[in-house]
Amino acid sequence: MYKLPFEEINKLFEAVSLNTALYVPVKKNDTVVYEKYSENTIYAYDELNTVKSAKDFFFPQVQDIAQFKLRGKSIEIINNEEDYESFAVFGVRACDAKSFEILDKVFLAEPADPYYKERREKGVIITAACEKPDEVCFCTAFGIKPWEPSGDVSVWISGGYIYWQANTQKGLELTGKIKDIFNACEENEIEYFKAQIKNICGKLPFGNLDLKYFKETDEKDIFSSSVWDEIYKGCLGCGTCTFVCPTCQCYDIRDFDNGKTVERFRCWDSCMYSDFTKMAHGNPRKTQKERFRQRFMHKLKYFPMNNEGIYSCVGCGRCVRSCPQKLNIVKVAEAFSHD
Amino acid sequence: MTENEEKKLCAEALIISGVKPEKCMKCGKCSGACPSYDEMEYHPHQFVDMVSKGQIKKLMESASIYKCLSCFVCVERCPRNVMPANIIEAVRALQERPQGTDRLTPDEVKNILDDDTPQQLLMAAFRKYSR
Amino acid sequence: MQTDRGVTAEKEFQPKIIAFCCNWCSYAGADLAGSGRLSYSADVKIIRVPCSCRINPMFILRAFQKGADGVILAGCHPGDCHYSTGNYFTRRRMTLLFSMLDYMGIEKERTRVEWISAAEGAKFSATMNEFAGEIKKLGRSKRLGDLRCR
Amino acid sequence: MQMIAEKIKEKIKELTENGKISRVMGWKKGLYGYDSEPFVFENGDLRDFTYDAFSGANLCKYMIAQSKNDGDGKILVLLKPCDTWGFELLDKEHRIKRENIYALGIPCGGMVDIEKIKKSGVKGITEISEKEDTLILKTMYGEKEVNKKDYLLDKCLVCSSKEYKDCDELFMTDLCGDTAEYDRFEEVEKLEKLSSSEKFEFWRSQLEKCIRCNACRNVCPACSCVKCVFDNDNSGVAAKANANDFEENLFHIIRAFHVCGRCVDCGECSRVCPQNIPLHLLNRKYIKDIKELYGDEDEAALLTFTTEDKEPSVVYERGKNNV
Amino acid sequence: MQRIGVFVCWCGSNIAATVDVKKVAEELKSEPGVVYSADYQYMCSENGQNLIKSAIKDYSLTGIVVCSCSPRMHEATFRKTASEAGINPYMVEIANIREQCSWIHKDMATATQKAIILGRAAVAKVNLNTPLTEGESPVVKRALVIGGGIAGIQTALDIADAGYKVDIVEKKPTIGGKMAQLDKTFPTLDCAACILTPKMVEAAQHENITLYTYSEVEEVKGYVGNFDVKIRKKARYVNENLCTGCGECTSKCPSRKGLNEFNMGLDGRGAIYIPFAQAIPNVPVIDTAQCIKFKTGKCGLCQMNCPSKAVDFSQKDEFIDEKYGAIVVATGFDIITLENYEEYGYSMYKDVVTSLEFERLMNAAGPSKGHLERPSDHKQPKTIVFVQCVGSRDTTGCGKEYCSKICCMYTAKHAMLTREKYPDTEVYVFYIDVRTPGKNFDEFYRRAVEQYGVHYIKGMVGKVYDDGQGHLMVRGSDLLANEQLTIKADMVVLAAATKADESARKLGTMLTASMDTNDFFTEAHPKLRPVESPTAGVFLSGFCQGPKDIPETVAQAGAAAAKVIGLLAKNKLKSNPCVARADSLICSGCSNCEKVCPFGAITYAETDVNDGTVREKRRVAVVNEAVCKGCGACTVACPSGAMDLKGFTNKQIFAEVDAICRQTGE
Repeated sequence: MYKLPFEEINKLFEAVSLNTALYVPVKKNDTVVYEKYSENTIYAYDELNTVKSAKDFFFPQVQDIAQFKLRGKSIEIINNEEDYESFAVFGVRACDAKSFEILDKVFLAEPADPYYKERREKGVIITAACEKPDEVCFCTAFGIKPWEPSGDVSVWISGGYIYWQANTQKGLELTGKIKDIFNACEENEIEYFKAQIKNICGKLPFGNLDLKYFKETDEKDIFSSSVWDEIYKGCLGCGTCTFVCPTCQCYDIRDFDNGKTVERFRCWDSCMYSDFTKMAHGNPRKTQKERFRQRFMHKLKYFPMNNEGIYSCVGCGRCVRSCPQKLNIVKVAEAFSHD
Repeated sequence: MTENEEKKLCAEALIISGVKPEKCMKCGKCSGACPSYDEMEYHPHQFVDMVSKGQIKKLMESASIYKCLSCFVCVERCPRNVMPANIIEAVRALQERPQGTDRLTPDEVKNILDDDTPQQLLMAAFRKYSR
Repeated sequence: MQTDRGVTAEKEFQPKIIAFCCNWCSYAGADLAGSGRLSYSADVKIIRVPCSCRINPMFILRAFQKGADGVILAGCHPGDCHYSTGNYFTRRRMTLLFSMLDYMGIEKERTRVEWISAAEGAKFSATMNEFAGEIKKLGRSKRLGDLRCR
Repeated sequence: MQMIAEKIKEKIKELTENGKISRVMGWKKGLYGYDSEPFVFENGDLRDFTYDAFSGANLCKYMIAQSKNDGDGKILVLLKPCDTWGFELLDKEHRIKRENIYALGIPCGGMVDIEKIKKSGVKGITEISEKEDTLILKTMYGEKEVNKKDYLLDKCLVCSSKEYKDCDELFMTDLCGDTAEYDRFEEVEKLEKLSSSEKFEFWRSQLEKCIRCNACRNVCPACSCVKCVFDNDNSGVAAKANANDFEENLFHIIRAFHVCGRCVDCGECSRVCPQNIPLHLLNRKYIKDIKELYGDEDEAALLTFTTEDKEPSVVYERGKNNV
Repeated sequence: MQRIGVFVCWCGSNIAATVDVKKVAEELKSEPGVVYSADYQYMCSENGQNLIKSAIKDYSLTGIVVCSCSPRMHEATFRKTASEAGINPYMVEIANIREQCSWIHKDMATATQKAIILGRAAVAKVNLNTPLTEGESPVVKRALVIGGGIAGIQTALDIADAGYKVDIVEKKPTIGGKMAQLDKTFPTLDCAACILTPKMVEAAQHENITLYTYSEVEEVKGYVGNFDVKIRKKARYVNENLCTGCGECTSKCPSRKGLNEFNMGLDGRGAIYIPFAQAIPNVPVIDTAQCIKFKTGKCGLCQMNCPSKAVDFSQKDEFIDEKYGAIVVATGFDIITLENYEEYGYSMYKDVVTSLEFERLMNAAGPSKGHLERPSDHKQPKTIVFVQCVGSRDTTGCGKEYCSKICCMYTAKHAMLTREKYPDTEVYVFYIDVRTPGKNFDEFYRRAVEQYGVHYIKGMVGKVYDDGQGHLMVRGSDLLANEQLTIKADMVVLAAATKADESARKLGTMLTASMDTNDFFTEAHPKLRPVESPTAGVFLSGFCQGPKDIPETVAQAGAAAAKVIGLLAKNKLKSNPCVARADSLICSGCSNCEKVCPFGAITYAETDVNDGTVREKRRVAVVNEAVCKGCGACTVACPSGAMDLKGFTNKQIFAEVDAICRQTGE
């Protein structure tokens, strides 16, 4: 474990960015986004989360796949063989760090997704403990410890210092390259902070979100529950929740004719959209209720059913905050817990 | 005056007056309405016609340019917006302005400038005598 | 003229210009320009539409996306529309669309509406030349292009 | 507000008992005190009904789906003044079955933007109570009081009219607050004065944030198409994501154009944008243009004309003083 | 996938001299969908067309692109070719490489490159073409003629003689129009009444003709073959069926203040009057503005004296709804008012008259019973000055820019008639140009000069003023003598400019028939379709299309009738298949398209829709294909893109844009 006075954080960024491209959360134009580090970068350390999650780094909203070159009657296929540079993402919260494990289950299961896989291999995740969780956070309900975030490296920003701890081989390698800038530090120096965060997390209103119903009830019974008939009605069918969600992983594949070639790319899709799952005969999910149900069934029932009980939600609270009409997964879970 | 110089002057007359003689359909209404017709050697329609043909010398030398009353009845009556009076005025200006003897230069102005001379008069003199 | 940059004989910028012409007036005006041998820039390519009111803003944006550097719409003079009122709608739509493009910082000189009748072959050719010249001066359209189409 | 909410509840009960309505579209109390959600109350069950400082959402668009079935009886919809404009538009464009709706105009004194409160540094809000203009915020980190008026939604800051349109009944609407003094075109004017490249930079920096979540579109009472061009694979412009800056521009230009002359300036687009893009500045530009170029007309600007309309070249002339 | 054939035309050297046609054909061969490509000297020739036909058969083509001259020239030709070879005619697209390319570019490389791009765009479009079928609609075998002057009468007679029903709508109480007011007609000097009134009678008695006089068209709906017209029959307060035209009422009417319109207001008439002796119908009409009964409630002398009890003060305007297959516009002309021309003193001096007034003064049935006298003192004028081009060829905005065409001839006629009847009268004519093209026209004018001694003065009048002794002093220029002269005249006759009738503009809007800035109706083609309006089913007869004399008017009237007969002879009409189409699966029923449709072609219907996801009954737009003209205004008003235009679909235009913008030279 190392530490560095917090005011020298740019020294840390500088050092990391000398070794690899570095992305840091910044406030920009009334929103919080990851930005590639440059000397003008101001780390938005008091913002808990970026509006869009960190999944963008591994599963970007738009991903080129291949190009088709048509000439007369012949078609030439050029696969996208982009060379990804190695990179590090700084300030990922515990919830997002956990989300990668969930995405891994989808994208790294055989056959592995080459784009995701390569990015995962090249990316170093530097997580930051949540000094000041917000009321929308409920990560603890999924066993996530915001005082001890996972990731290749974990940092704590507390008491005027930034503490640095490598957790994985990748983390150790990076640490090895930059350790000169750090001061030495005792392993237990941060225990107090951890305890503090843990203590605050106890106050999270939905830190102990009750998911018993979803865990214990048969999926057919949940599916046919009459609760769904009511709770979806405010849903506009926009894709905000899915696009800010760190674990949503659905995508569509589309083509674009640029005049020289046809580019095939994939982009995020949303189960909230009316043409999601549309097939030749039409759409099996005809109403917004069915689409709404699908999203939460997937997160809270189908995914855990197929993945050793792991929920496809990390309690980051983004959907709670972003939904235009204030619907969210917490309300869904709550509605069923009272049932 | 060479033919070319004359043509140049004609072109200038057209610029000064803003008249487009090609619009004229040679109806003669201008001259039909002119109250000063008999006094004039050349008549309004002839001014339009001759200037467009490049014959301005005769017009400049003719007393007609001083006989025109500038009553603008020809302009008023013309069915094609040709404005013969404007062209007469332009010929007159071309004739009058270059008569250099009375021309003022800026250097001379300060000598005649006194509090009683209206500024407008000076401006007018400049315009008139310094083409 | 860019010898100062040390670029020798850089290929002259050839703008791509799309002219949407209504069938009844402007397209006929283009035909008249043609039969009068009134030359205009070869950078202008005409797309025939029945009426200027057929032109959807999406067509214009699509043209810019695919690499056009200028888009000009030509229709019958207001009052002369073959369909009697089509070009009045065009006039409003395009006034508002162009205003929005300008508001978003997209060069307003790249879009234009002209009224060219079937009798105005000379105007057609002069307008196209003038527009092509303007676009050439402006250079490649960057603000409303799609990088994939470069 | 609480008093108003109670009175509305009484009113609803009365209308239900009289058989005038069968359901109610209103707001349901949320989990944190600031997250009331649009909800359909059925069978006279008004549990968790609320009308509070956070009932900013416009409920009119839900009427498209809710009024469809003739057999369901009438639904009561609660509409604030600015909500009624969108409601009227939906009615005018035959998007709702007006006969299946009972529109109740209710008073509004401005709604609060929770994001603004959060941005002022208040974190961990778990409960909110109202005392006149004061909001008492209970948070994980202590208690705090703020003045409601300091945190109004942007749309409420430029509140231009308390006029109710197309309502069946107005209820306690004399309790409406005043309209705002702020000139709603001020921001647009400021942008208009920028140079072309400044304008471009401004909109680039805003639109590059767009995640194409469609919230602005889906909440918009003018965007009521059964199928949006951007969702229709046959339209030639369908897309689910912005592949690049062009597509960001395209979506917003076309959306602004499609609602041009129809936008009622309810401000919902900007309210719902998760990325805080000031989308209303696009629509309001059109409202301003229409006002300046065509004056006040009854018909939507793009659906009518006069033979004396300005030529499109007016755009170049207007822009002459700022290159 | 289409199988497209590309055919590049040389147009002799018109195209081939500047465009490398072989290269164009070669390049386009590799475009998507293209399976055959060829070039030929004259694609439009029979051999060229045969080449296309056999290629269609040999290569099983589904669509063709012809790179040739403007589609406005030969699109129809090649569509027919395609159709004869068994493919849908709308599977043809033309790349205009002549007017848009070879004729305007000199550099071969540039022109060839552009031709290739234009060809690509056409190929891209054809790839998305779908076979279109022309719609069919029935034809109502009845024609409406608007205007009952010589143009309208002649058109109606010709149509009626062919066996079709015709209705004439005339806004005045009688048919006859301007010609009825004329005395003699040039160049033969036969009496206008003698040749017109038989035609009026014939029209009135024709079994196929119905006259609606004192009537106006109120509303026009529908489309070619199926117009629905509402006619307002204004109340004349005399029952046409009962009235025998005895004239008893008119002689008993105590009101004498009304101005006799037929005599150009030169004399008076009663409040109940028959416009002129040979009026058809010979039924009086009550001028309610003059009638004492209508003004005060007392009088009713006409009613009391009517032997057949035909006077009916309670009569109301009637509305007639009728269906027509074709409409002929024959609204004729009027002359401009002269208050803007104070120099001629028309408003100041009674003895300054218009030619039409002069016509009445010369007419035996006129106010002076044919004796030429001055309106002021009824003395016979000894010196008359005619002024031509009063308000014609005037670009100042006071008059009309065009030449009124008929004035030169009628002025010569007036001058000649005056000299013939009153040889002691001096007649002067001020002219700018004498325009007399026409059979026997110039001879006629020369006769006025040579035989009758009319003084023609090349020049224009600048001022007319009173000398204080009852003479009009006319000052004008004599350009040939280079002098200004002043003529002491007793009378001045002004050849006032003609103008389209006032009712034309309103009617043009009703009919959606386009007009020029002078309110003359526009013809569908200035040379090739001179009697048709661009609006299908609407035809033009006479002066309403532009200045014409009587022979020309009658000729055009016959031509218009022939066109109408050609239309009515059909049982079914084929309509342009390139019309709008609403996709009911996408349509939201918002009514935006309806609001911009200039033809009222869009209606709404509650329709069952099922897009595989949603099944519901919904209000959706329906396009009446026979009414839609295919402008496309609706397609842009529709935000969802539910409305598209067949033959010019969004996708097709996108494809053309894409093809043109495509990078070249890879």
